Amino acid sequence: MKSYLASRFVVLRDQERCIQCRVCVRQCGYDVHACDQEAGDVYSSDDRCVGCHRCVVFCPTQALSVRENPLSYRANANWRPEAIEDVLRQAETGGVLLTGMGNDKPYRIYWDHLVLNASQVTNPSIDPLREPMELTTFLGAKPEAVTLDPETGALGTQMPPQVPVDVPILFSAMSFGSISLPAQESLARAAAEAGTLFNTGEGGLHRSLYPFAGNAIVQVASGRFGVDPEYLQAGRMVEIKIGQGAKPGIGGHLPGEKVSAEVAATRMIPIGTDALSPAPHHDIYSIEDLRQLIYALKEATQYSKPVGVKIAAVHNVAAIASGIVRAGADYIAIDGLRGSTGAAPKVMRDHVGIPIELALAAVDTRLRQEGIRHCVSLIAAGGIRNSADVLKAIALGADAVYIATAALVALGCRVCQMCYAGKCSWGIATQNPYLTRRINPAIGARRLANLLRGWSHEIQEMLGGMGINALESLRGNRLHLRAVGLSDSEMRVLGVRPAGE
Amino acid sequence: MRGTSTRNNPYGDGKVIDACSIFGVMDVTGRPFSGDRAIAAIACMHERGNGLGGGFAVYGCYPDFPDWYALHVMYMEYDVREHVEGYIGGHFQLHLAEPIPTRHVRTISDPPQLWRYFVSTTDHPLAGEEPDDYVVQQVMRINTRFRNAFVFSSGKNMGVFKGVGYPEELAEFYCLDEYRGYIWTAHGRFPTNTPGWWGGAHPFSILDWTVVHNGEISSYGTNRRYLESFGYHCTMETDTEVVAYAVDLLVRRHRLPIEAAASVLSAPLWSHIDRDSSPRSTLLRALRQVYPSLLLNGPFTVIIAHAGEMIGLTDRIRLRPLTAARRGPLVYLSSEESAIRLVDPDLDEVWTPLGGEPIMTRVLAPGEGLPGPQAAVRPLGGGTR
Amino acid sequence: MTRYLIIGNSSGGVGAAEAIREIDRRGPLTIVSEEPYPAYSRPLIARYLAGETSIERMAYRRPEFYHQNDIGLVLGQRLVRLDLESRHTELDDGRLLPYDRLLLAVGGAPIVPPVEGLHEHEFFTFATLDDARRLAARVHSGQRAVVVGGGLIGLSVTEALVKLGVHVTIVELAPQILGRALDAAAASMVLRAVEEAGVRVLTSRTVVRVLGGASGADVRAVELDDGTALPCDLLIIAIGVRPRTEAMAGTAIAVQRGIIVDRHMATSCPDVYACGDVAEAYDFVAGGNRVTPIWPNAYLGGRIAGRNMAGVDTVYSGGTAMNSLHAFGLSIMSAGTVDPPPGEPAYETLLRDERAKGTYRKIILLGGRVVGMIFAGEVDRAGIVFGLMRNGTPVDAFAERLLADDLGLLSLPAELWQQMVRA
Amino acid sequence: MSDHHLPSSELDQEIDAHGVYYRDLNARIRQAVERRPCQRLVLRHVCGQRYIGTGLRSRVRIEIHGTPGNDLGAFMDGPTIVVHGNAQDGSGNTMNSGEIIVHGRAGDITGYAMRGGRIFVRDGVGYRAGIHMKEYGERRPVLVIGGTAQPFLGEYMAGGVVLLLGLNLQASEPHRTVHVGTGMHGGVIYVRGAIEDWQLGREVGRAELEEEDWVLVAQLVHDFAGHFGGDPEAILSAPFVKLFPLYLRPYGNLYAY
Amino acid sequence: MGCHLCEVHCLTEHSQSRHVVRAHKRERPRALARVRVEEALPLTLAIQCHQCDEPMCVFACLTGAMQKDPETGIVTSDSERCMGCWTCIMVCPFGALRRDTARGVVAKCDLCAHLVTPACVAHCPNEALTLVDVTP
Repeated sequence: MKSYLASRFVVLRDQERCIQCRVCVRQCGYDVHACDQEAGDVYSSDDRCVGCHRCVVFCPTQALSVRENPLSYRANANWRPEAIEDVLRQAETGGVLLTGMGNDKPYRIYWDHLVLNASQVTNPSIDPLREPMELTTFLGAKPEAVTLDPETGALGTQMPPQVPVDVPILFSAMSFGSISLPAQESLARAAAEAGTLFNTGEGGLHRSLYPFAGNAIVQVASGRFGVDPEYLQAGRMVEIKIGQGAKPGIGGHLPGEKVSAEVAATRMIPIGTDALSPAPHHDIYSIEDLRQLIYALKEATQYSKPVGVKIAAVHNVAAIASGIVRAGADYIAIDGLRGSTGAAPKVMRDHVGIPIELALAAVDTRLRQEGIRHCVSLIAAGGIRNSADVLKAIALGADAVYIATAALVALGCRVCQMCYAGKCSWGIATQNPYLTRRINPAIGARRLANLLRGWSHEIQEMLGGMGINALESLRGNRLHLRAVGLSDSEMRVLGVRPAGE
Repeated sequence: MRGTSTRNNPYGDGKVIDACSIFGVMDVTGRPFSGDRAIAAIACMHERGNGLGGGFAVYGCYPDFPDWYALHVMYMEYDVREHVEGYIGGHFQLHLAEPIPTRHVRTISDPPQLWRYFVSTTDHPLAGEEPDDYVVQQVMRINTRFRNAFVFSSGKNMGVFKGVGYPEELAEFYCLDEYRGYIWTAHGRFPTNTPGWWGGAHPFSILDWTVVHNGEISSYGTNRRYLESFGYHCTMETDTEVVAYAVDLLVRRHRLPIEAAASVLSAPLWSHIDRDSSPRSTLLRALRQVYPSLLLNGPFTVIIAHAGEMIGLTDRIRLRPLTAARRGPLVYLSSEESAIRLVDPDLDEVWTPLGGEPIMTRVLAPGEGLPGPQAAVRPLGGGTR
Repeated sequence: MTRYLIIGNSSGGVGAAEAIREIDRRGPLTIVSEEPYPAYSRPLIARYLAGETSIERMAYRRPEFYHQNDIGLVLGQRLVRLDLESRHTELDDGRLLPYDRLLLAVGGAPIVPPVEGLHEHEFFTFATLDDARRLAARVHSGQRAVVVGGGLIGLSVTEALVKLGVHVTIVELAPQILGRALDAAAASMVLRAVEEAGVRVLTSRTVVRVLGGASGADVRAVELDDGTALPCDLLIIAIGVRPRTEAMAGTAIAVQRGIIVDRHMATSCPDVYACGDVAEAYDFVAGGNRVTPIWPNAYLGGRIAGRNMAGVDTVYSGGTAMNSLHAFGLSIMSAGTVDPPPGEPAYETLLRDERAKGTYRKIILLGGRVVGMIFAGEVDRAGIVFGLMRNGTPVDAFAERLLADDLGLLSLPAELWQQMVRA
Repeated sequence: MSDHHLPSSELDQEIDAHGVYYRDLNARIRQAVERRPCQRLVLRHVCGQRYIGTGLRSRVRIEIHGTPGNDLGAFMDGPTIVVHGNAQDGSGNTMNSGEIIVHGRAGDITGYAMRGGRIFVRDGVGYRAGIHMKEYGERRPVLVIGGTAQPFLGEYMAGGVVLLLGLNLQASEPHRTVHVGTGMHGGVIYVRGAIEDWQLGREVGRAELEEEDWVLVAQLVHDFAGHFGGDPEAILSAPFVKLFPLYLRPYGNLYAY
Repeated sequence: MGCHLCEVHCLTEHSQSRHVVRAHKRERPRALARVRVEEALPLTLAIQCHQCDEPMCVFACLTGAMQKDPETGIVTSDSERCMGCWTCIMVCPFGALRRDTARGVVAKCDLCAHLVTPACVAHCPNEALTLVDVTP
């Protein structure tokens, strides 16, 4: 059917600079550029461009630029171009609009309305470069109190399993399948280097990554792909994935064409078959079933490692979190409205769930009210873009954060939202072996470790500014946050006072 | 609408979410028996609860006052009892008022004051033609008007005994070993919050309808707004409550047979209705068309009890478990078979009903024989087994 | 200390000297050369003739080579006698040079056929710098030349002469030119290029008589076997070389066509080695000894001889006939058996004949291994095939790919190229 | 392996599970299996204890007398579990290898996401048995049901074999289950007895058994009879139908790109 | 990963101007890249001179133009002495050398001896190319 859609981008090529080296032709996963052998020139098919800049960055003569197509629609506050284009696309296909990455709609980003505190006069700020500054965070349930052995005076409490991370930033679940193996290996290596954890997602743990299993959170999701006793034993923590911020309430679907031999071996399914992750775990239809699975996993791992639960931030997230604590989870990961994904129906991504800031604040508050905050670690996910976001999340009550989009951006991702297409020119969201080779895990790990190191320095600076030298002193310390430009009800949910008050 | 809802739901959740273990046992001859079995069985499913709620409904437990409404009331504050008793005295004929007997249990902390009042409406000037309607109205009024008082049982010759704790602990607390009944239903609760609120435990009841529930009713908002238009106050903001009111509306007020009510709550799929060419499909279609707002969507298993009746019902696609069993005159319903086996190892039969297929057990009419194998009444929707 | 003596100062001798010096920096090392020049690149004599290079630029090694490597160089002296008993060699001037290890790298001599009137007249061979200098002194534009022999040397001298404005006629006894290096098809490509350059080529013809002019030794014409007379001003004989084994006559050194050497380049006599055009060394295609008068083979053979002479046991992997022809604007590489013997079913020929587009590729397989190849046109990766041929790599599984335009290492099985890249 | 009792030896152990908390019971089972050589472990008076055999990697044979609780043999890798009684929900959940033999019925989601091993159930199974079964490499899980199944048998099935024998049905009485194989995109379901198209998921096709199917079915029926008795030939003499996924990618056309 | 940027930068580095645009668009004859990326998708492999320990190209060189520096181990061809016979190409098992037909010489990797890091290595975006010193 004739498409009525105009191209989204315009590719500009400075012919003066173009040396016909065809680097752009080869780098584009979407076949935007092509070479006319006869004429000896390179030309572009703009309609295929997704705006990922791979060609722009790799052009050795800076001959290329990509602009948004300046095509104008008649102004209409209601029928904005996106609405029109979505309708056209569905009229042509009759399908569900698919997209990737996180929500791009202008919902309020609360991070940008929260400001942090700093010491002046009444208490000293701390110089983090020379003074001690502790960021180590222990993930896992904590007992309510410490008891001493009356005989020896030694520790009497049996501590639940604790997992330390050197920085409170973990790599969120991205399965091998949704991302390439070199991309996942980059995450694994960086996690090992930075003393933190990466998450396998629901894709199993590739054989080559077993050396990094000590830094792995192994995920158990509804499809149970790649889950066997060895996998469970290998991971540092086990995560039951209930939901994800980008698509709360629905499952996942790795199309068969992405199930390469390696993906198949890691997921333990035949090559080329669809990997369907149902929306629910079919052994969890209720909260007591969650408890059943949590304890099944604890049994399977002999109570040696934390078992956590990841949920999407939804309306009654606080109550759900409370139930999860009571179901025996050692940590809860909450993924907000802006959480990302490899593929989601656009309508789910853009309209379901609530922002992480509100969800996190609500959960932390609720668990404290119920006196069970100590029973879990909280990991906030979905929309963390920089170290300030990390710190604000911790002040709102998180123990640690998950990052995913930021990590992929560090690997080159331009958030073009086409992950589902499997053609990622940056070699991230693809299984095409020609494209995946673009990520050298050594470089990827270095970029990611650099990012964590940079953020970690900044966090230390900000903490020092607040006169705090241990991260735990900021955890849930909302007095160090003030709101700018928020309504009373938003401030109430966040538990934050207005700036100036 | 104050008081109880915030007590049950101090965080203002859209609804209180909980899930659980449920158990029911009935002697179809109507012969009362002790609660040993129900208590042991529900304790066997300890893992399904978290100690934040438990309770029992006992039918036939007040044989001495079979015609009086037994109002079980909990008082969270000392002062309020005087006012409530004044209200009860002013709106009912009060025959007997006494504290509900309890005993100290270490793990049961800070219980409310628990009283029961045996009342009737006969000849009361305010009661109309329908005493049950009047009682419902008064219970709703007490529960909404008095901030710290709550009527949690209001049927005749039956009682609800519930609170915060594991069910076996509450049985001990309420001295249930001293009661006998011909139906016992029981509940171990796994709520997702801890209001420390006794009224939030199961069973939920109105008159002598009681409901114990496992699961979550995703259609709660729809169901609740529909029921509110019929004068029900969902004071608890829990999904279980709507089941009790929905049954009350359909069976007591709209006089539908319970089979039809089951086909409303757990309506057959349109594809099933469409395939059925019998006249029954016309009825099923009409029920769905008239009562779409009472379709209970989402995972649930409930045991609904009523004078002389015990009904087990699951959602249409059986997302929550229910096992039924029978030995002689005893019929069991349980979340897990092991709980039944614990108290009655040698069963005549054990089965799991299909989704939406109610298991209905009635006290036998005089001279009626014991039910045959799997003598459950089929749902009108023609569920498959 | 071992005393090394190398007779011959071309690629074989230099190769041996370099190999010896990689191992033994101190043993006295002497090179004897019949020619008066330090080692020069013999193949460049055509360029010299054409005026495209100078004697200085033709140096095979930098001038400081002999000094830096502490090599004694004796120029202008021919080996006249060998005394294997006393381990001495005798030169023209009567000098006796002792040795502990001796390398015979004396090369080959141009073959001059018995043609009536030939020796009465001036003719040229084209093997040494002196040959080229002699010819250069006589040549000028507009002359007519007859080149006898359509082989590599014949073509190279022809090309030089053409550049100098000489009208050349090639007379080749065989039905095709370059008969040893190429098959008929590839030869036809060359023929075409040669003819386009204005050269006349007569095949299946031979010169039977040389006709002189009025003044003494000058050539006027040659008469062919069909009776025709070709008028000419210059006559160049370029029909090949033979091993210069005459000094070995009477010694115990085993000689057939050339000096027979084993896989260590050792002759039948202790401590005497041979290499280059004079030797009959291992041919990995033939699987036995053959004379392959090829410059790279000479160097490699010399190198192996040198290593063994210096005491490091090294086996010669063998050489074979191989040529990289670049003449008249054509690039053609060939090696090994380029024309399998007819009626031998054991051979398999892979052919890509696109001569019209300037491409011709032929690979001969025997027992799943490459035994011969011709690449014409795009030849940049022909070395990959030659490498397979030299290593005797089984290529059955991927032989077809070797004919493709995008021939590269990745045309080989992964384990093979990975092994190569890792090494 | 038929369910005969092995001769008693020092490699046999026995645990009375009466009133034992599940965590203690499972710790004792693990201890018995891991610390001491044990070929056969008999559990008596089991009543609702969960996770028996869960995560266990061993070749031990566990015989259960009573009613084991949920998630029996979850994530299990190797053991043989014989239940003398009924099994509850979630038996063989995400099981890797081994065998579960139930001399009775089994509950919902029996064999959920199992990747290998075999489950034999003498009587019926609950909802969603064999859901999301998958196969990989040499591992091809097998679920054999002697009785009938409740709806959604083999939902999301991605691999493996389900054999539904319907032995408790009267002659010519149809199966009552519905939504069989909905979302199925791998594996095969064999049904003995009558089942109509409307009872199947949209993604399911039906076919006659071919020679290789008969070989497999006959083998499984013989194994079934070996466990529970019965005449394999009589069982095999009834009509069978083979259900298979029509599409390997049932939702390939769902999306607009 | 097959971007061929090594070729672009190799050519540039071996050009007169050493300016990427000028080298490709202005200079005639164009410089030649001495590294070549082979493609057998999805595999790609950058092929360049391996600076062999036993360099067949050096052994086979008819003119002595091809020499291996005993100090650096780098094999270079002296374009003054190279006569473009390309025997070296014929004996290189890697196919790593190429004809410079415009100049009549062989073009080969010299590891950018004038630079600390060869241009191909410096510009390889994926660190697929690294300079490894294997000098014993």
